[in-house]
Amino acid sequence: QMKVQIAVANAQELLQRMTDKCFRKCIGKPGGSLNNSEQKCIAMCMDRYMDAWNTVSRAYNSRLQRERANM
Amino acid sequence: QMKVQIAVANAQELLQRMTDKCFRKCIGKPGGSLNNSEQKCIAMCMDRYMDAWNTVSRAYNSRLQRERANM
Amino acid sequence: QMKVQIAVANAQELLQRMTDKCFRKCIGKPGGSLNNSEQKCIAMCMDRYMDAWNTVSRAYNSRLQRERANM
Amino acid sequence: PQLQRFVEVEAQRQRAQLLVHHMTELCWEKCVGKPGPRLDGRAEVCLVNCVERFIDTSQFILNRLEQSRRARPVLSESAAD
Amino acid sequence: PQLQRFVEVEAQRQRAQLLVHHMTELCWEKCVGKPGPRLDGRAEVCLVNCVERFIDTSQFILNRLEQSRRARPVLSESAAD
Amino acid sequence: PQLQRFVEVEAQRQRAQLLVHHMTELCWEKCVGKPGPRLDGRAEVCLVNCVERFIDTSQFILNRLEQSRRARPVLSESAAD
Repeated sequence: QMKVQIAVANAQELLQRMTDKCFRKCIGKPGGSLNNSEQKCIAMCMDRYMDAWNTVSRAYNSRLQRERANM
Repeated sequence: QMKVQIAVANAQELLQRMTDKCFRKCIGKPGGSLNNSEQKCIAMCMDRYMDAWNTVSRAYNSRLQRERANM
Repeated sequence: QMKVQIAVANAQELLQRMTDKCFRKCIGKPGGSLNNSEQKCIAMCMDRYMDAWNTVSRAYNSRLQRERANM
Repeated sequence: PQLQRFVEVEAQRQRAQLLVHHMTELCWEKCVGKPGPRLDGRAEVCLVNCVERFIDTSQFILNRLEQSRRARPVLSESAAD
Repeated sequence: PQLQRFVEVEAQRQRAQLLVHHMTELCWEKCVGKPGPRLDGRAEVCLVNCVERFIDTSQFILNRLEQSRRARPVLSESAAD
Repeated sequence: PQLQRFVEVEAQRQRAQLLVHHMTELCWEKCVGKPGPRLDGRAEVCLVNCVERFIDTSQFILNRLEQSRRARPVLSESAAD
């Protein structure tokens, strides 16, 4: 149950940071609605942010494993 | 009592963020004292920051209510 | 024991913030290794950051003492 | 159960307040330049739009994530083993 | 009561340390440009002034808030219902 | 003791995840400009190098601190009284 809580906390953390980054990147001056080009930008931004998160996770884990192998 | 603690935490959070924002905005190179124009700037900055906080709170609450009405 | 925990937390906080600041300052585009000039930059940056932390600590403590004396 | 309900409601309230603080900072940066003697109408409109668009963005991301998760699980594993 | 006092003192100490970390970051950005072989005198003076002005700002805001609160309550209600 | 071990492992895992989130933000800012239809190869390499160099930096700082601490204690006292 604690594991589930941590997984949820991790997903929420990712969501919050991603929302913040993509809002800053895609919404210049906030208008009366989320227009089409803003939506496209957010969609791309979140896909790239998750790519980046995956790449970083993999790089971090492979580094951890290399260091453990060297110990 | 828990409610009071949360209200205090909320006021402290507002204070901290406001102090940080207004210090960054109003004090360029920190001198030997808080001069007159810096004090005026901080006074205006804090009033505007609280205005902004109130506007954001109202906008958030009205959005919440609209969404609840739509459910 | 609680005091030790807090001292450790304090050192970790300093380390984390210092690592972040010096990485941002010294590594422009991350390359295939930490080159010599980057290492020199990090070494100077961490010394200066700790100087700054010490100066800020002293200034804060002397202010505290002045205020207590005035009460 | 009544105490638990109370704790949950208060936790939710606290998350909402942190969100309000976060949006205030973010929208203050986007909408308020040099603080003047009063918040002008343009900044006021910008702040309200900023809150609305931030929540829109948040919901847009959640919905899109939900759709792609239905197709294939994305946030399946934790970052560090 | 002695334990409680100890916990309070330690909590206060921890808040003070976080404030020192926060001011170090803020004043580092304001006062230290390219880190050199030593902290020059100008940066040192700037750091001390930065701490003093930050605390002044914080007290100025608190005092002004206290005055206006005496006239009319400002931080009366919580942000989210 | 088994529960304690479990709690420690989970706390460690959580710290690792926060570090991954932190590095994602930092390296995203350094390596990804305008988000395009896919992460190009250059950004991918930059992200991997960014993680490696960040950990290098962190270890470099820790080692150097350890050396100077052997000579003279640096982080001896707490910041506030």
